[in-house]
Amino acid sequence: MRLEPKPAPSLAATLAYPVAAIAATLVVASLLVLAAGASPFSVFYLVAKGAAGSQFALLETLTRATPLIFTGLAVAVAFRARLWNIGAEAQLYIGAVVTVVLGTGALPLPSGLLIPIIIVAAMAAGALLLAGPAVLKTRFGVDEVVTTLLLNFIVLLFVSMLLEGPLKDPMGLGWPQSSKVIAEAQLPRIIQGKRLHYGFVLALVAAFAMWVVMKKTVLGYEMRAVGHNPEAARFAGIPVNRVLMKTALLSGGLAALAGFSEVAGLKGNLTLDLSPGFGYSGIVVAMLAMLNPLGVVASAIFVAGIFVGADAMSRAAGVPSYIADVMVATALLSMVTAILFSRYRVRWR
Amino acid sequence: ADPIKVAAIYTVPVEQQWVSRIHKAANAAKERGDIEYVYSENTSNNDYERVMREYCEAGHKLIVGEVFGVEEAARTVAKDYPEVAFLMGSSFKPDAAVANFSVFDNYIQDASYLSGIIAGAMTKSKNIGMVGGYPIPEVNRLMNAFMAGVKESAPDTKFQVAFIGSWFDPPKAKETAFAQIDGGADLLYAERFGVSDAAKERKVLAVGNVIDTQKDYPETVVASALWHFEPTLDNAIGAVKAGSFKADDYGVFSFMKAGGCSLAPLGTFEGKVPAEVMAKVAEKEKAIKDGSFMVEINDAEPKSS
Amino acid sequence: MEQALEILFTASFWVAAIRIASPLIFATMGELICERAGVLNLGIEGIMTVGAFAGWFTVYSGGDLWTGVAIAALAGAMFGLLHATLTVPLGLSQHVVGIGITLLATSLTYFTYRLALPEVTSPPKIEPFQPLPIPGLSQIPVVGEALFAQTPLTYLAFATVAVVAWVLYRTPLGLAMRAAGENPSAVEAQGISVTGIRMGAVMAGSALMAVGGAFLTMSAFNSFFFEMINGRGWICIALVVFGSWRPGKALLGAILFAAFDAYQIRLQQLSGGVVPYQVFLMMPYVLSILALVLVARRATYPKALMIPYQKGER
Amino acid sequence: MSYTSPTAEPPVLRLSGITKRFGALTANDAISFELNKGEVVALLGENGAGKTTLMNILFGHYVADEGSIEAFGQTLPPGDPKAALAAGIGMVHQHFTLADNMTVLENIALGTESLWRPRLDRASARTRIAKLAADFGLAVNPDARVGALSVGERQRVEILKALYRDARVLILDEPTAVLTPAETEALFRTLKMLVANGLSIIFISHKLGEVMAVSDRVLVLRSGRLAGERATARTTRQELAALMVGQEVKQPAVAPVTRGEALFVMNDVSTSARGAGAALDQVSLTLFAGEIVGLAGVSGNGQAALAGLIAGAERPVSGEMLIAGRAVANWSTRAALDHGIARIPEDRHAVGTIGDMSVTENVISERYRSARFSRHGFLDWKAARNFAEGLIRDYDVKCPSPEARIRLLSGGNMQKLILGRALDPDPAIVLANQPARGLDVGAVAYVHGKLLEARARGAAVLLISEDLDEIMALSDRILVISKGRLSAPSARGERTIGEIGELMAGHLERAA
Ligand SMILES: Nc1ncnc2c1ncn2[C@@H]1O[C@H](COP(=O)(O)OP(=O)(O)OP(=O)(O)O)[C@@H](O)[C@H]1O
Ligand SMILES: Nc1ncnc2c1ncn2[C@@H]1O[C@H](COP(=O)(O)OP(=O)(O)OP(=O)(O)O)[C@@H](O)[C@H]1O
Ligand SMILES: [Mg+2]
Ligand SMILES: [Mg+2]
Repeated sequence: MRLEPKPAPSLAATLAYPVAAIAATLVVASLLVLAAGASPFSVFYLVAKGAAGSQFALLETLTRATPLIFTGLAVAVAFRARLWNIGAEAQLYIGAVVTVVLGTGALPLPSGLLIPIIIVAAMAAGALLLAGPAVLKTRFGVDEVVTTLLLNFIVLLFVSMLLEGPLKDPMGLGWPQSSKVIAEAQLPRIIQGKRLHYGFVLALVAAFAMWVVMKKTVLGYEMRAVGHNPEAARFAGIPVNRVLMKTALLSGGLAALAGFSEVAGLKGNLTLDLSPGFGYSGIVVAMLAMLNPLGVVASAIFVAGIFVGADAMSRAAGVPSYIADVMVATALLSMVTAILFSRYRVRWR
Repeated sequence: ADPIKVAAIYTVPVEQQWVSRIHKAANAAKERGDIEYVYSENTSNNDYERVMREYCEAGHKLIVGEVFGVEEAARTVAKDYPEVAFLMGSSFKPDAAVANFSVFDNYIQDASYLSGIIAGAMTKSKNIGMVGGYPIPEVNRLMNAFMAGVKESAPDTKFQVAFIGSWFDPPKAKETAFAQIDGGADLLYAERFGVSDAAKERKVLAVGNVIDTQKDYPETVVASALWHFEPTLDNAIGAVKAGSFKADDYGVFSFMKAGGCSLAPLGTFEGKVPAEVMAKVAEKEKAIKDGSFMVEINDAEPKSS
Repeated sequence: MEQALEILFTASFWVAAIRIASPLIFATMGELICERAGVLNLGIEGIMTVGAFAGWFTVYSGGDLWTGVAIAALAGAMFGLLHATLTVPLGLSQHVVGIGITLLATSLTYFTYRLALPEVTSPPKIEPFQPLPIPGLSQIPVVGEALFAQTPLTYLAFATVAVVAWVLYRTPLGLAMRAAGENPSAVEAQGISVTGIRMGAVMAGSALMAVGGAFLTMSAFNSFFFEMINGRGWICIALVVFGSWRPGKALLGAILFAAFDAYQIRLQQLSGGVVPYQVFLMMPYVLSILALVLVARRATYPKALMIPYQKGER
Repeated sequence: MSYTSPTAEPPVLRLSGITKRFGALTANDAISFELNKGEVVALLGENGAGKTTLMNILFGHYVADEGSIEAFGQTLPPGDPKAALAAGIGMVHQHFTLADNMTVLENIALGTESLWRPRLDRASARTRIAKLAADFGLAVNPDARVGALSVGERQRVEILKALYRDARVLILDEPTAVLTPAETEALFRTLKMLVANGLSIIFISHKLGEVMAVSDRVLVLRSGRLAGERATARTTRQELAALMVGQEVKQPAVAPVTRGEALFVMNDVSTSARGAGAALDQVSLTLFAGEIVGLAGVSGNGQAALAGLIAGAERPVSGEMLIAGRAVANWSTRAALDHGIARIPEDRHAVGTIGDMSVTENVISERYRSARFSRHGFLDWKAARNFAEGLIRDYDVKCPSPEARIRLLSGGNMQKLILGRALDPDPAIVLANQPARGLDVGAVAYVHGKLLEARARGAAVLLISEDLDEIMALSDRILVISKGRLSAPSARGERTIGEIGELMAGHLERAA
């Protein structure tokens, strides 16, 4: 069996495959619902309703997509230069830590000043966190997949230590959580009383900015060159290590923004369960978008929508809520396969 | 009357000890026909608010859960749905401004204290190991009460305290317990799954917590401090039925006085605990129940000694 | 201070280290096989979860222990097949598929568990593997107790390392697997199907990962809990790198990591609560990174790792 | 000896109507031919004519869209290298298919035993390899790591791989492109022995001299079609060249140029040892304007170090380098470019281009930061595209579009682009490392013409090549490198090929 690129995929084919992927996901979900003894017939309707059937549902989907856009961008940027950053989770938490350190009253500044300061500081912290593995990679040849993966554990334990130590909320009655950030450090909600906050707008801006960086700038060009062939890039005079370093800083910074946005926009404080694996999902989001920054927005919303919709469906249909993650995983795997088939044809000989 | 529609939202699977007690009480109420019961487990705090709203929208009248970490968001939801009653595990106090939002917690320090008295009498090495998940108030409180109880019968007991940084890693809890046994402990305080197994394998004793595991470890578990969520839940259900639900602290329904906690039957250890110790336990229990003795509520992280 | 050192000379410490290492050894060997053939398998965490559940549930439903191990391996191999189908002939991103498999395997396991056991409040237990001291050998002080008084699954773990090493370095199959990870076109040019070799390696590797998971529910413990794999799979990925993709070194790495873990648990008891417990929990991870820095320069990774192979690609 | 005349037996191979398309491109167009026992057939054709494609189909790597192949009377199943191997077809690929981190023995034994045998029989493999090596003059150490071998040795391993499997037909895809003259000689001796043993050989080369020397018959491919077939004894180089390109190829004339000032000077420069090749040992070298300096030598004697040094990829550990009279500081690839050094690297796939990026992106890779292509950190894609289109036009590059991935271009066209990229800014110094390797006669003439143009313009050119004909034809001065040291220079025509060969073999002092 082998794959052959299709000369010019038709629009119909380009659309048909993703639709088939979603259909496949629904079939799997229906089977599971059936296995759970519930009626599978309304699965599609319930998922769609839960993900986008009301203003509430739609806003929830976008709210959940917000951190995924940031971590997805972080991964997309890093993977472009073949810097395998599996540590967006850790960078997210560090961004959140900085947000509560600066945002809980240490800097009594107006919003217009405080929020930019926190953003810069959070990004710097996330950047530094990934700079470590980047230096180990460029100077000592240590595999960054492993170091970034291990840092996830270390940082989570570190955050736990902070939350039971210096960052512990004195008003939290002993629960390991930080104090709430002051009003000036909070991102306002886009619609009063709803959860969607301006972090989402920030994420869109970041996505657009990254698109510009990747497509239009010298740095984006260098990153792609280094990613595709570091040896040739070095020979052409591209400062490979410096580019990897810049990539690491950018990627770490973007992932940290996810932590900032979750704390300042949604939660208000930091707890140990701030992220249900947004860092890891970022990899999925980025790859689904084929590392295209604008595609990241779409794929983050897609992934979030499937989760939110499926989660709501599980309650409406009365089946175990674990089905939501099953559907996200199935949707992901069938979607990447569908994208492949929309661009390649399988030849059996 | 029609059964009340109750929905529970748990941040962990229903096997987790703490949540399992709530789940059990809810199922009991369902069996009685008092309520219709649905639940979502393993809901991350990130999704908690959304799930609350979904249940409210779906017409549930009483929402039970745990809002540690999402206190403020939960109260916002409550404000948006004044006709729904909320009974939530929380470290905070009720707030009159959110009249439909009541709080509870596992205040079973009374029973833990009594189990400590027995433990102090049963340890020969005067060395007790304690393995916890995370040092959160709900855990610390019981550990501290237990330690106070131990000191009552064996003041010079040494404690080894360890946290494993996870709710669900019995193998790790078990390894930690083994290490404490290696370190001289001959009695373990079983806050996590896995600890009693280590005790059983090494033939030392264990004291249970929240749930009763005597049946599973007949040779090992001497005593257990049990949490009964029924008084808490049934009172809330009653209030909802009567239309009198208001911002209350249901924590007291976990006290021994209210029947919210108890010392488990000694089971196979009946008669193996010295009579004078049991007499002391009975005496303290009486004092607790009549209010003449209060077990201290101490939420600080316990330390090894 | 001397107490801290004394720990290292107690038999129980080494017993614990070997016991903690056992599941890691299985899963590390599994990951090593996959990577040696050129496929990074990030599905490991999920596949271990599947194995932990499948093995335990088999025994819970009345099967015997070894049947449980076999079923776990089979379940792992099935997820390996899915992983391999997507990453090898289709050449999809190994990162995405791996993480997708982890998510799928984990959530599907939880879903199945909940359907199978809807009304439990305390996970049911099985009668797990019991220690099986080897007469004579287990009497040797410290070493004997650590190595020869474990459960049969631990012995199987060590045997697995020997078998993997033998297969990789002494058999034609192992030669083909290593070559598939180094330069797949060399394999193709010698008339062997790269797709076949890689898919086989991923399936076999996934089976081993699943047995590693089953160790936790059938030997280290006796019931299944959600999230009980608790990052052990990710550790194994680090151990493969640490072991420079060699079975012997990876075994050493697993034991070393487990020893760090067993040691930190014991140190924690000595600290008197002065040092935050998280510092101890961090120890194995921090030391792993340091160890990597020391070995990285000399490691030769499989050249074709993570690079999909397409026949007739230019 | 069972040597029989080539036509006495039925053909060992018969290809009938082989057609292969890649998208719109027809790489092979209804090709049919036969190969007889004990015969050497040469396959000639321009870069991209479809030679490798045809051989890949024969070996089962690719599947033909039409046509069929018979080996020894049996039809070969398409797309099955295993069947091709079983039928006795062995192939030495243009890009070697060896696993660098494994030993020679492992590479040879791979796939020769059933995968399910519990033990690889190394001992008997070693004996067999030793015997084959002795029989056919293919000496290699079976326990050496392939990554540590020279190119010539690797090729011997590839041939051994085929012989180990009792190949009756051996396909060699440009086997001499990377060999030194001595290694080429040795290869030809081996081929003679093989033929004498009844093997049939298909031999692909761009070097007409070799084709004339070793083949019995020549097949010429042009644009995927079989353009002609000649018995070697009854044809000429000129006729073959004309068949290949469709017209006669004129070698560029070397016009006299007066030598100018010293542009690049190295005094007693040494480098640190790295990788397989020798390091430089107190090398002094001066490159003058308007002059081509040819550097001859057996590969691995320090050419890589010297090229790396001038290209900026390596730094001197002692000695000094002067460019336009000034000592250089902070030497790097970037610095080399900034000092006006144009580089044509030895390996165009691994180092010269970034395969998965477009032609446009590749041609600006050395100058993307200049004001011409970027402003304030933003790239000017329009300017880049114009530049690429200009190069494609001026250098007569065949490619679908400037946006095509450069990987898809043939070697010759890739080389033209690299040449264009390097020479466009009118560099003062040109480093040309194996610039014509693997190129067809037309492309070779083109590249040589461009180097001579640069010289005429007043550039200093250093030509590193293992092809002595090339060196002798172009160089104003010739140097020989051996074990990291340079010989004294000789002027054009001063030394014979034989003398230079002596020097290359390491007898610097005697000949100097
Ligand atoms: N896998 C492929 N996909 C697309 N095009 C291909 C592929 N393989 C070869 N081609 C194209 O087919 C044509 C013939 O290529 P081939 O490699 O057979 O040429 P060649 O005669 O061997 O050239 P050279 O002398 O440079 O080795 C070229 O235009 C090449 O770009
Ligand atoms: N050929 C070489 N010989 C010796 N050292 C080298 C060589 N190539 C690179 N280095 C060292 O490795 C480092 C990284 O090189 P590279 O040019 O890729 O990085 P960079 O980001 O451009 O760094 P710099 O700003 O120092 O040039 C350089 O600083 C240099 O010290
Ligand atoms: Mg540089
Ligand atoms: Mg070719």
